[in-house]
Amino acid sequence: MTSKNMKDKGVSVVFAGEAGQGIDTITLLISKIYKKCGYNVCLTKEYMSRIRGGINSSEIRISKDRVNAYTDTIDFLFALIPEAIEYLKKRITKETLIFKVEPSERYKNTYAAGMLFGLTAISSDIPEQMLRVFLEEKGEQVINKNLETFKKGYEKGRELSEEKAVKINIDASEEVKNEMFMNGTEAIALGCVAGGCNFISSYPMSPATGVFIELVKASDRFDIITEQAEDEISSMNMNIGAWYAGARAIVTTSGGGFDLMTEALSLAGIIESPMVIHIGQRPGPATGLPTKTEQGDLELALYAGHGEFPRIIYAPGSLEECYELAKAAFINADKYQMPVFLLSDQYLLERSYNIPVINVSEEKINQNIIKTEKDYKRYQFTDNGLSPRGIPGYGDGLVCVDSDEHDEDGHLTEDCDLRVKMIHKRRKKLDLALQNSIMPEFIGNPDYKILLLGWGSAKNSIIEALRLCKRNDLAFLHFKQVFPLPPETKKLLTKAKKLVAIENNTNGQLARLIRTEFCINIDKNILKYDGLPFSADKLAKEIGEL
Amino acid sequence: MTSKNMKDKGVSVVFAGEAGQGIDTITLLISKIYKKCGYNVCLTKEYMSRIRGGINSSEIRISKDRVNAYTDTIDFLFALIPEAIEYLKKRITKETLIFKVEPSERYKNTYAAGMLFGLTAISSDIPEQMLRVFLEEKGEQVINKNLETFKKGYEKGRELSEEKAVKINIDASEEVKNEMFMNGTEAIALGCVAGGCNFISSYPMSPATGVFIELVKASDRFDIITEQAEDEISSMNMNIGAWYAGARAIVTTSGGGFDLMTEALSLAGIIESPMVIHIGQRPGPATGLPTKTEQGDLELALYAGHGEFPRIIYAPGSLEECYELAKAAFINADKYQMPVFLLSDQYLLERSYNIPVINVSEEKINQNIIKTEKDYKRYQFTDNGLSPRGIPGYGDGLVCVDSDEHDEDGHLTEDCDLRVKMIHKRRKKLDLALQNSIMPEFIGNPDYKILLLGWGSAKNSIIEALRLCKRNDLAFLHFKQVFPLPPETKKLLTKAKKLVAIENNTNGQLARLIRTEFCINIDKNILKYDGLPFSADKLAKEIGEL
Amino acid sequence: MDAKIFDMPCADIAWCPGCGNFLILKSLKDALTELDIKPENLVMVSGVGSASKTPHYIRANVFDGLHGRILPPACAIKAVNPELTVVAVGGDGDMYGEGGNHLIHAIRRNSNITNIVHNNMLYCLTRKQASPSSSYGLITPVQTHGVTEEPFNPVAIAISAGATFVARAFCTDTEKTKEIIKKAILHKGYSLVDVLMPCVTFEVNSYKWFKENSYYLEQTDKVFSREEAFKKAIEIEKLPLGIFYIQEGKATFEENQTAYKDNKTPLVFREISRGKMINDLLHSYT
Amino acid sequence: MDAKIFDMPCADIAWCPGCGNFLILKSLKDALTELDIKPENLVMVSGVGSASKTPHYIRANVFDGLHGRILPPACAIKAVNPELTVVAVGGDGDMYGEGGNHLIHAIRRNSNITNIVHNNMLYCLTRKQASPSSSYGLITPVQTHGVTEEPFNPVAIAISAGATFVARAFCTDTEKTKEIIKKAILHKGYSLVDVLMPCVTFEVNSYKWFKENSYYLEQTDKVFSREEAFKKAIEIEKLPLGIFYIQEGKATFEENQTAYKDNKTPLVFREISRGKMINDLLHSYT
Ligand SMILES: Cc1ncc(C[n+]2csc(CCOP(=O)(O)OP(=O)(O)O)c2C)c(N)n1
Ligand SMILES: Cc1ncc(C[n+]2csc(CCOP(=O)(O)OP(=O)(O)O)c2C)c(N)n1
Ligand code: SF4
Ligand code: SF4
Ligand SMILES: [Mg+2]
Ligand SMILES: [Mg+2]
Repeated sequence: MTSKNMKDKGVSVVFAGEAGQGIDTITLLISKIYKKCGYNVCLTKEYMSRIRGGINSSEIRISKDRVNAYTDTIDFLFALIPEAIEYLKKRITKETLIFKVEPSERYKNTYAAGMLFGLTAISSDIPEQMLRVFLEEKGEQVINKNLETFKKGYEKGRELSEEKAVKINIDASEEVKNEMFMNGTEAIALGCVAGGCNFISSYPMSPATGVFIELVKASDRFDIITEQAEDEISSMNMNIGAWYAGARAIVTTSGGGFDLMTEALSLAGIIESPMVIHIGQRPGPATGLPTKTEQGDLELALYAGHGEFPRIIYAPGSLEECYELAKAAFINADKYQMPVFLLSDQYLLERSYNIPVINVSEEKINQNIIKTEKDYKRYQFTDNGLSPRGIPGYGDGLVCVDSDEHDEDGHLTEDCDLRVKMIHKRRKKLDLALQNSIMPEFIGNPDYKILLLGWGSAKNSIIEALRLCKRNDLAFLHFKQVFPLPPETKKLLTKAKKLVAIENNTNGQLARLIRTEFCINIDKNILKYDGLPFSADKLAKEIGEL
Repeated sequence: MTSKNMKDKGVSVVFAGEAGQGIDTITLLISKIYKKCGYNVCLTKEYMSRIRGGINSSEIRISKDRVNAYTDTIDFLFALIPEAIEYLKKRITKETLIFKVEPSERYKNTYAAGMLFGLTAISSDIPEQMLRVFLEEKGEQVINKNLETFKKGYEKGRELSEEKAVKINIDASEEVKNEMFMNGTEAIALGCVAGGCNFISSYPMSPATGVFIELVKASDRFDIITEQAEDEISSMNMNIGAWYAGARAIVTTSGGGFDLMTEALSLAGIIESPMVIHIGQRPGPATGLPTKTEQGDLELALYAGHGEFPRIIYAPGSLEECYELAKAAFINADKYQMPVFLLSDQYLLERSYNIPVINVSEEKINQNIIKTEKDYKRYQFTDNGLSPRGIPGYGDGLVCVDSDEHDEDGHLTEDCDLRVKMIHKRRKKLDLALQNSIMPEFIGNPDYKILLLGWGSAKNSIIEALRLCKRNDLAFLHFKQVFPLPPETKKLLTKAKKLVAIENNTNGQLARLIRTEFCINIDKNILKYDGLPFSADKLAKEIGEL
Repeated sequence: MDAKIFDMPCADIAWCPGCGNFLILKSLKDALTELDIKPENLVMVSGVGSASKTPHYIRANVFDGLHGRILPPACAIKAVNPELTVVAVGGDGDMYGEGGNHLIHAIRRNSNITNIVHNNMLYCLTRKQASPSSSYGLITPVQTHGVTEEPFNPVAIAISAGATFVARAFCTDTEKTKEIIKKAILHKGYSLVDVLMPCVTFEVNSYKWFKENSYYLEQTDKVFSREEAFKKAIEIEKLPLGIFYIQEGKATFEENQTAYKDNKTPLVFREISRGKMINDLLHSYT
Repeated sequence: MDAKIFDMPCADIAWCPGCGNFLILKSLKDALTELDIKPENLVMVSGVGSASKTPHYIRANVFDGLHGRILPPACAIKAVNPELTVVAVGGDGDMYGEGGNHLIHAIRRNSNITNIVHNNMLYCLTRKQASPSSSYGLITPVQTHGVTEEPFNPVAIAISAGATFVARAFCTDTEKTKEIIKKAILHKGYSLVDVLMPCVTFEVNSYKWFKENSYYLEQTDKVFSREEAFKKAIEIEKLPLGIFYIQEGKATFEENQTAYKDNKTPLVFREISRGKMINDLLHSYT
């Protein structure tokens, strides 16, 4: 790493230390400060499943251009404990500057932050001011102690900058200063609110609890009923009950918690209940690696729940998509009266970066609920399979739903012909949803030879890798709606000489789905399943060699 | 229907009436009597989810040749209630002889049985004797009343035979007299016992409870621990605990109950626990049609449980396969240290017919359990992925298993490299299992143009249909091991001009799996999803028109 | 109000002739009639089992969900629209077996719903297996040597879990059962009415047996304390019938929701128009 | 026996410095040592949570399963090999939230296992949410206005469900806790030891708070009746500590299995050689 290099492309800074040393807090604050100063920032964290001890690391990328993915490269490493260096050895190169934060320092994290700002020659005004605001509630003494530590660090940073001849001169931008800085969790929660979510019953589970917490935060302002249920089974059944009564509910969980909801998913299927399910994937099976990342539950979402019934699966890859697809999940669950999934993972949920402000026009949420007439039939047969949805207590009709196969009234039946009709009715809704699909995003040269395929969280890593590898024969197709797969996609796939699926799992689940749906073979899978996300730089090498 | 017809091919007799009228009891008894008299018999039942009332019907096929599938054709219908005729209207033809059992009769079922034996000109000795044995515990009065009724029915049957010129003269066979007569439930339970099952914890659910009941029956003689758990979650976790401690356990349930077990399935996956799971499929989603039949949960079994881990899925199609595959499930779960599924359904479980006696040679069950040494490591890395399995309290070692990703010792780890190694270890076991696959069965002309594909319970209906349609360009491939799909199969598939999958579900799940695994398209699906099984005669027409 | 208003003349009732379920259905309909509840404002929630078919035989809104999962949707429905009367009915398998965890936690939540359990001490729809409340020694095809596990005592458990209304009724006494159900519906908070009933088909407990082995608690003005109620609850020589415990005034689940702190309009009838507020929220991330 | 026999010197313990879990671990190891239990004959069963990591810090056989699903495998292990000592440990979330149904039904089953609950009245591993046993008013990122649900009272629930051994301990009193655990292990049947512990990191209940708000039951020779025990159990002003209830002599789950009626050899050590018997069985279908 030379200072020259950094000047235009930015730096990657890693803080590593034990849980409890405040790495989370400080890296978030640092990131916000850089953003406020006009730099593009991307913060990716990686940590262990414990409250104290162990080793965690957070990467802050600071750049002139947009940055929104993880890279392996470390330019500056701040090691808050000595073990951190060994722990990160694979990512450390000769170019990496390592700063060991003296064990004598009380506020190690603040000290390191000071060093960084000193090194990167950012005037200490904004950092100090934001630090002060951030610590406001902690009292004058803590603030002063921290500011003091910060200044010491800052001085040290300036010194080092001289000593190591670090000259960083990344351009700042006025525009960035006023952009939003958030993580996937926040973006999804905002999308839920925008989609009219007003009910959440969930059970804590990493990495999905955040969405619950964000919705609880929003609950006072947006009239959201919130309940931490006794278990996942209860939460899913509550949410379905809530939709039945006219609310718009979501459950947020991870694969293991979702397993317990699959029976109720099947219930939503047969009673044609709208439902929104957020699965924050993590490496399984079972408890697996609870705080790490993986895209291992696509097939689970596709086939969970016994019996056959339609569903929609969205997999956002960027903050904008987190917001848009969470919103779409509510709208389409309501519209098609079926469960809609949001598949995310730790990488997507806990990575923060800046994006242009999303503006919402004043709009009323259109609920597809009718006032019922006396002779209302919940499952009235119609041409497109959709029956007008009533709710109890609104109109003169009765709203009956039943987990058994049922007649148009919603009462149980064992009539074989009616059974077949009801299956067709439910299936038609999927045809309808398919006609209104959210298309995959095409990125790259339209005259591609090799088409990279990806879904969900891997998006930004793949896009950056594509940019870095600078090959003209490559393009990338990113699936946001993973199911049903839009049939238009087929053309794009058959046009390629070579199809390469890039997935953060073992089996290549998107590749398998494409075979299942289109009978098109995927030539190569680039898979990663060590609990860490794709890094743009490493991936660039891999696709460079295709 | 003319008597001439019946002479060589046998008759199909249906008893229909309310739950509570003893149709089950009498049709079973009748079937056993005919078998004892040397006739091939197949008994298929269909009923509603209620204890009294409604309409149920049971078909008894009596034949010179082997019969083991359901047909739509009804030669004789005994209607114990008038509504039964309307209910069965689609199966009634001009040829059907309908007998309405007078409402005045107290033991309608016995009366009808008498009629049948009279009609078919079976000497009343054996029936009366077996009726007497059957009613033994009910006391002399009940026996006499029943025998009286039986005789009245018998006379009536003789009369009718004259009146309607019914002349039945099916050949009996000495061989058949000593064959076994049982249903799929019993055959599976026997296979479990033969596979060394000595633990079952389950929760009642149609149509799978029968296997539980049969194992309870066997428990006193075979030292089987039995427990009706509070719910399916508990039962699955108990069974896994039982395997850990050295027992051989099974859970028996249906799709909805299995949903609740999927988290624990994932646990079995990561701790590499053997486990046997019997899913008696039924039409879903949710409660669906609880007493009807469907093959709708193949994809569920394939992908249930979060995260990625190996499994084996068997789907027996005949009584012999019920026995053999249940036994194989225990042997291979133990051998490969992974969950093994048995997929059945109401059609397979509750249909009885005669088969030649299965003989078992005196053999000890080989348990793959080692006595541990002091330095025992449950997950020791080996070439083929299998680590010797120890159990607590047997040897000097400690046996540690963990739902988190773990090291060789079985203690939790968050090491990314170890994670990858453990994934590879688990995957290797599937390669091993694949090498020892149970091959699909090929039936028909080796110079086929059209290849029919089926799995599980549809087998016998398809085989009979193949025979009935008399086309020489057709053959049938029956999958017993549905996953992993033996790669050798590919050749058979590519050889065909046309592939036709025949499945008792909506989506053609085997067809989808073949696309996923082999990227081979299935040209046509013959699907049935009204809750009833494929009937050989109707299916014969359909495949005749291919 | 006419009791017929809740009748479903076309329903093909799946229960056996003479089954206690019919009596409970009658008591429930009578109670609803006397309380002047409108079918359109009534939601009957149930699971799977013979008992759980009850909602199909009452003119009402119906949420017939999964076996054992009765209470979570019931609580949610009430929270989304507190103006609805929510009655959750199920069998002893539903409520005490598969649904045991929800029972305890719904009690803790104290939603204003009424929970009626048709307790035949048996799984009947699956053709006779023991339920958690089966008596010691009951022989079934699965419990061939008789039940050995401690019978589940719903009254005692509900009292320990903090239920605010706990009663036991006996189906044959339709008048008394009706009165108990009325009180349960009127009670603000979660109420449990465990209704003993025989199964005539599988011959588990007869009407006579119950008659001889139960007695009514004297319902004086004084209500029992939790300890006294517990003491009564664990009597098993003769089963006490009536209301064991009432705690008035405890806040319900709905009331505890911020959404209802200053605004009593049912959530479902509030307009969801969020554009402006969301814009503000989004901008707070800059 | 040397207490060190249960030590795991290499284990990287994930608990925070000063956490009550360390004290419970100590009491448990001491109890096991004094009872002269061999690590090879001990199976530690747990779920997921900070408390559930305990088995990794004791030299023993370990079955660390799913969150909340501790008791079903524990019961099974004991049934398959009754010669093992089976200790099931979990957090309050494990045992009273996710696992609530298994708790009640494991109690009814009465397997001869010991169940220790590290009750920090909190979900700690998932970073501070309320658990069923959290106190009214506890504020967390999910319960931003404080807990409103009735705290789960494990002692009262266990007594109502028919537990044969019910105790509450306080982690700081390691000597007393050790004694309680010893009695629990020696008890024939299911035993519950709910151990109160503070969470120093999230600052939920301090050592001091517990000290001031608890007292030890007088353990005279006389044991409490179920009613008396219940009465003690619902005291909340000051939490009683010690053994609330013991019922001796009740048959265990294992004992009730026919497999153990005439043959005490653990199931797992019996040879499974069935050829002849299966042949007979198969022929019974002819
Ligand atoms: C998850 C699940 N497990 C099992 C079943 C099968 N099942 C249906 S009803 C029932 C028991 C019903 O017993 P109870 O609730 O007491 O009602 P009853 O029929 O006795 O009135 C069971 C086990 C099911 N439908 N769903
Ligand atoms: C099915 C499932 N749901 C949720 C989780 C996430 N989870 C892990 S530990 C835990 C709570 C732990 O609380 P407790 O049992 O009290 O243990 P503590 O960490 O407080 O010691 C939860 C909810 C999980 N692992 N599995
Ligand atoms: S089996 Fe028993 S409880 Fe069930 S409906 Fe019939 S009589 Fe009633
Ligand atoms: S968070 Fe609290 S309970 Fe959890 S390990 Fe740390 S101190 Fe112990
Ligand atoms: Mg019942
Ligand atoms: Mg806890």
